[in-house]
Amino acid sequence: MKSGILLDMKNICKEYPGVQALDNVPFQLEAGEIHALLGENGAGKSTLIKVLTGAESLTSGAVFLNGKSVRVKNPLQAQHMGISTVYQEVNLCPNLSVSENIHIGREPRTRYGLIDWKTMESRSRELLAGFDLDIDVIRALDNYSVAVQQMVAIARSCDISARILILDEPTSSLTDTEVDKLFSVMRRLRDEGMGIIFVTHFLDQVYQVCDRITVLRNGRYICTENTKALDKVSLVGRMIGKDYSELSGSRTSREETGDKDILMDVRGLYKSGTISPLNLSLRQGEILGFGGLLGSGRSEAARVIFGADRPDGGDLSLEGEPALFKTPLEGIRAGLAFCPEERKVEGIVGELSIRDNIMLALQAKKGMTKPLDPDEVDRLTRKYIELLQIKTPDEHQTVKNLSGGNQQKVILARWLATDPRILILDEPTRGIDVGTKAEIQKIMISLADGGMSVVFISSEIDEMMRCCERMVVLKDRAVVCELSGETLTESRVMQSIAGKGE
Amino acid sequence: MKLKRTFSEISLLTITLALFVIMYGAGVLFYGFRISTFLNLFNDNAYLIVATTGIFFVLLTGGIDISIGSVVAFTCVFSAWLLEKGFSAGFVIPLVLLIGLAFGSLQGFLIVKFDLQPFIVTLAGLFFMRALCSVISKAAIAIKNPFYLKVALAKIRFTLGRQHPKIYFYALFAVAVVLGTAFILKFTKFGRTVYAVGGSEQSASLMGLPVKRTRVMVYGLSGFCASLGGVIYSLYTLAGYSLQNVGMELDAISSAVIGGTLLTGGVGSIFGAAIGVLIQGLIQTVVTYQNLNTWWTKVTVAALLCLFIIIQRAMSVNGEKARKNRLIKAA
Amino acid sequence: SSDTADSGSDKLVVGFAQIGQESGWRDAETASLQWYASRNLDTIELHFADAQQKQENQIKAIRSFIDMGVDVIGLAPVVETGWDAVLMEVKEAGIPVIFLDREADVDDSLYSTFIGSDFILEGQNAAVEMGRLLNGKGKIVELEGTVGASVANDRKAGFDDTIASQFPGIEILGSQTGDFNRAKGKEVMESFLKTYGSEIKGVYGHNDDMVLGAIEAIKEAGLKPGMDIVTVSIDGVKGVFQAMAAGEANVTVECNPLLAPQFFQAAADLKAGKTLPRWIKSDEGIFRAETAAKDLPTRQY
Amino acid sequence: MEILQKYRRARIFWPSVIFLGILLFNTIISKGEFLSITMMDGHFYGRLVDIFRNGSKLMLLAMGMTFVIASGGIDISVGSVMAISGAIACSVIRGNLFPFFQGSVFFALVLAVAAGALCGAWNGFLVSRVRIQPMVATLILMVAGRGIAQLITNGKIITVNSPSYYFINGGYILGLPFPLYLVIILFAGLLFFTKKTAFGLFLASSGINDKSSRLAGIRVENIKLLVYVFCGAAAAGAGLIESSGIKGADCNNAGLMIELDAILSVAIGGNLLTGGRFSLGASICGALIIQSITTTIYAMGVPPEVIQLVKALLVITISLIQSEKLSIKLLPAKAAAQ
Ligand SMILES: Nc1ncnc2c1ncn2[C@@H]1O[C@H](COP(=O)(O)OP(=O)(O)OP(=O)(O)O)[C@@H](O)[C@H]1O
Ligand SMILES: Nc1ncnc2c1ncn2[C@@H]1O[C@H](COP(=O)(O)OP(=O)(O)OP(=O)(O)O)[C@@H](O)[C@H]1O
Ligand SMILES: [Mg+2]
Ligand SMILES: [Mg+2]
Repeated sequence: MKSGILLDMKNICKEYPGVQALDNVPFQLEAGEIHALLGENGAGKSTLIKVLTGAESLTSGAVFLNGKSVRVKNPLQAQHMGISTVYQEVNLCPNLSVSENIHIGREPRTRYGLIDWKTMESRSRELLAGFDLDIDVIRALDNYSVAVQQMVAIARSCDISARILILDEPTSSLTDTEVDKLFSVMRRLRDEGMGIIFVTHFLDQVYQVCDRITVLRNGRYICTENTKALDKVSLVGRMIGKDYSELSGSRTSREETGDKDILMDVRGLYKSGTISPLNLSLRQGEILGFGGLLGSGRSEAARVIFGADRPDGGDLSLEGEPALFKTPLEGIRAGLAFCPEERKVEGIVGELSIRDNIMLALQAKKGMTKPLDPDEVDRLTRKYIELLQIKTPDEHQTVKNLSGGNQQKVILARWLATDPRILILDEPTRGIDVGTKAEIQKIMISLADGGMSVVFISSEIDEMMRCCERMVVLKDRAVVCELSGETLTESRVMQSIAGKGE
Repeated sequence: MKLKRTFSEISLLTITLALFVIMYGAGVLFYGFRISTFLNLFNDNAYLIVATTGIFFVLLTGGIDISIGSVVAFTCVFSAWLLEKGFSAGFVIPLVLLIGLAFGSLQGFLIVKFDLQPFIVTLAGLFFMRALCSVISKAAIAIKNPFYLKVALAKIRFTLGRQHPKIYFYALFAVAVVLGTAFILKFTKFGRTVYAVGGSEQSASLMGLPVKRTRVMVYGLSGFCASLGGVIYSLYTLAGYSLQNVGMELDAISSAVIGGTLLTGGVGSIFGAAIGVLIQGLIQTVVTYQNLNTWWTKVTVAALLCLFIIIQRAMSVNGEKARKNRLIKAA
Repeated sequence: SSDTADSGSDKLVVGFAQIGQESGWRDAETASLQWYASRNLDTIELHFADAQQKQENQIKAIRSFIDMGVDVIGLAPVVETGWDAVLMEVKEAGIPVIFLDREADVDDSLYSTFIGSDFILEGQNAAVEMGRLLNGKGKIVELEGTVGASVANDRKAGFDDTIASQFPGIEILGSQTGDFNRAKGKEVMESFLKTYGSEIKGVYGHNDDMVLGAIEAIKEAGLKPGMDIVTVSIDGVKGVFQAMAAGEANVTVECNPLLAPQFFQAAADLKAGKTLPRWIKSDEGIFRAETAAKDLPTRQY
Repeated sequence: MEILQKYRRARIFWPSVIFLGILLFNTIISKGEFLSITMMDGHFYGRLVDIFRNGSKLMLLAMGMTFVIASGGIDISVGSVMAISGAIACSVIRGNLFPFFQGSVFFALVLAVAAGALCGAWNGFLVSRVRIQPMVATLILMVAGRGIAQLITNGKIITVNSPSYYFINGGYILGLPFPLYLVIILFAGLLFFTKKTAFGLFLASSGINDKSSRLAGIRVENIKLLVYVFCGAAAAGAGLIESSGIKGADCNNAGLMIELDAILSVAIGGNLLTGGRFSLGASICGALIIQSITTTIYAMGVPPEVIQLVKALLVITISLIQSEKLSIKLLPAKAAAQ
């Protein structure tokens, strides 16, 4: 590990109207290190990165690259200076093919200076093979799931021969195996002398790969430490600004569920091409997990139950009454709530305020002609901003200006506000910081204790194990088994996913 | 394997082409269309093909340019006026092309630099150019320049039995413009950036693509192609008239859309757009052959347009479903 | 079932490329042609194309007519210029061409005859009428047709020149486009009235429709059209006769759209190989308020 | 003071300032004559009255168009719908259509507005159910509409003779032109409707992100259908005003190219053409700006051929004035203070 300061940022300030996103923040990156940038949602991590890559202009401060003072005006320039970035939200072009997304801006050329599609495609295939991703690279990107898109974005920036690689929450929708793959690539690049900035909310990952840690809080610099010198508890303490020992809420305190009433019963529900006939039941006040690999059909199952996708056939009953939802509204009116996984596309309404975003589903549930009482909405909004610790100057801020994690919280708030009987959460904790994540888990458990039934989908097995009392495992768009009580262990889940469970 | 590009590009194009062929076939069966009917589609629509090519770039980026009809008119009027004043064609043609390019770029600059809405800026452009036309001359000016006359009448003539179909040089030129555009879009960095900007402007900029410059350039190209279309139009009619080509932008936009371009940007094929022009020409021809009461003309044109768009839409939705099913089965 | 013209038959097959549906006047002309053809189905086959005000559409239609092999092509050109290439193709195909109501600026060899009126003359007649109504003295305003349209240019030139040379006592206060339609004519007249008030003694409109709009504006301003402000317009549509009968308009210079009989006669002659005069003038007149009540029942459009 | 601050930040601020600016400009160059309003036959008479009366069509259209644009769409068929509504109303009054209702202005109006709503429903159906791109979907009716209107009137300009029909455009109540009341009533109604229901929120939400909105339980299709229906009905209303003004139906020219002005009104009002949040008042101001420009041009006696030149320059100037980027550059202090 050869060290030498690659990047030195001094007194970085960034001000948005009404928000001091960064306040005198310093940051140093050495060659050949993986440097974790940590902090709560809205701490200013993404902003620091955007300022560095020229995606946003800084209000004041100085940036030194290799000891030379630079002023980065736009991402293109940043690329020329050897900075390659994966931004927090997938920022690729959905209409272009996978291989183009990897190469655009630096396409291989033929002798005559024209784009060499053949080489581009074969190089893409090779590159993705390095990440164990075998997909058709000439298909448009929007054919693939978020996870695949995220891998493509990572592959793109790792392929750019740069001095500095920035990864802003690249692992939020990846499974463990994919994360491992990514880490081995990161280690290789580090050993080649690259400096890597890594943003994540998974602290275990930080301890797996990172050499140093810088913590931000509320737009301020807190500390920079060697990973070895900082244990998890004190790290979290630095991040949230107070002592924090209770990291894991767990379901152990919850009693067995066998004798609860069945609230929802799904029999043979299917949608051709999306999900094979589905049989499952949901009990009153339980947390039911959907387990499975990427693309196993968990989201699809949830969508069909909720009515987001119209089922082709099958039966669904609520408290014994037949009820099949053809539109989301029917689902909502029957007391369902569904928090979708792609927040940018299906969750937030970017240009509306936080307040409007939160009240949207509740208003729809009540009906268009019966507007909610503004005071009531104010009360609800404040309640959820506080409960979920949404970081914002006020509730009139437009949602697209929030940090990624905070956007996720707003959507969660939207659904909690409808006071549902059944809450379906598809990756609700994606991109949410540790503190709040535990908080959300607690909320979930307490809601279940209060009689709400929750369907929970997450890529993090731990999280599922911690919260769920039953789990339905899906594989190839069909339920393969159901685990509960004694049988619900991580190894059993893995076995059924692998297909050896029965 | 090699042939399957993204669905929207290839399949929509195939659908469009198939519909064109079916419609033309029906024309041959029911109305006795000849070879010349086919070639005339090119002869009569050359200028529109070229102008559509220009606006196509803008549409790909998700913008819109409604000034092109006026730019075409201005080009014709201004060149006719200059030629009447005795300037040579060698001076006039480059000049008007340059003006088109500069005007388009100026519009693009205003849109990008001040973050103005393309519709408003190009609407102002539409008014502006149309006004310049009538300031230059309210009456139509004929072009008598020998070079123009020669080029305008230059054509290739075939003899097939008793038929003598012909294709004018400028029609061939329009075809060349389409091929050139296809080439630019497919094989140059600029072309790919245009698609990327249409797919997601924000992503394109974060990926380090020159988004602003590209956006200005597409408007410049649109202006340029419009004036090129204007030159062709002035060859086509050998005149300039301040009221010509009113509403042409709608023809161009709808051609592009019929050819499968998404107005939200990022998706579309130039061949589709060009076929879209031919389809609209074909609709007109059919209407002429069908010999309708004049009040039915518009209704029929619209009905055919509607039918076409709905068929295309239905086919692409089905295609999309089938494709998803295939993908899932394969997985 | 083939609609294609069969040039071997003894029917007179005519292709007509109409400008479009820009005004009531033109609609009357279209109706006249179609009505005439439908009354003579056994001798006439009319292929009618509506160009929607676009020259390129007319050119396309003419090319289709050539493909169909019609006997005679009729054309009411949108613009004067730009017909050489396509008419050359028509000539090569051996089809005679008749210009209807508007002429095109092409070589004499490219068409056989022109049937229609003289717009400059119409303007001149209107000026004479205006001079007569105002006794050669007074201030007037002018409602122009669509900017750049050749009809408007001619009607303006004929009128303005005659006023300048023959009626030095008449002053044109303002001249503004009313786009040949009523709503615009009304709006522009309102504005004139605000600016010049009762100074205005007369209004000249390049067509009747604009003046009909102007009459509304005059009434709303509390003045009496036809008395306080005299009107002269061109075309002779039914509406203006009603207004004249009611004493609200004064004169209309006819521009006859019912050209079908003359047109088909000429077409038949051309098919038979006859030579026609280069200009067949349409039958027209000048109509004044005094006789309007009597003329009204005879107006068809 | 606080109200002033709030107003300053509202979308309607710039459009209304510009509108007043144009009025002021006119007043100065006409030495006050522009603002003069006299009493004539018991009603007000003057250019200002003209602006409001002649602008009423555009204001109606602008309201409909605002909704459509907020939903992420566009409607270029409004001019044709105006032609259809005028044609229907006049034909009904004349007894050419539904002879049973001959002479009944009431039924004529009802039928005309219903026809406009039907046209809108067709557009809305294509956009929301068949999912055709709005510009193309409405292009169909734009092309067909005038043909349909002509089929109704048999291609003639139909004149009607009915004082109660004339009242729609030419009538006065309390000295003010009747169409102005139509605009005010509709505007107040819509304001009430958007304030008293969650329609505005649902509309903006659907226009910004229809997938999210659908998942949140908004019936996006219905909202879209509704706005097109409303836009069609508003266009029909505008068509009636125009037709009443000329005492007849002129299918060829009614509302010709007016769709551009309607869209421009919405845009000059500062609403985004890409959809989302909207302000009806701002669009109405936009319509008034356009109408007052027209009136100014006539008043100044600008030669016809340069009218469009003036219009073009004004449009660009106005949008530059409203451009945030420019104001940030020129007035950094103010932008920061915001
Ligand atoms: N365009 C903007 N306008 C206004 N405020 C903004 C804008 N972008 C970010 N902010 C604010 O800046 C702060 C820092 O946001 P940032 O995205 O950097 O957080 P983060 O640390 O990346 O959080 P997360 O973990 O949730 O991604 C937040 O309070 C956010 O609301
Ligand atoms: N490898 C792949 N190739 C092509 N399409 C894929 C692939 N993986 C997933 N998809 C598509 O992406 C869509 C969404 O898949 P997604 O991964 O979200 O499914 P999931 O079971 O909900 O998984 P997760 O639990 O991670 O959300 C599906 O329609 C699927 O067809
Ligand atoms: Mg972030
Ligand atoms: Mg999923």
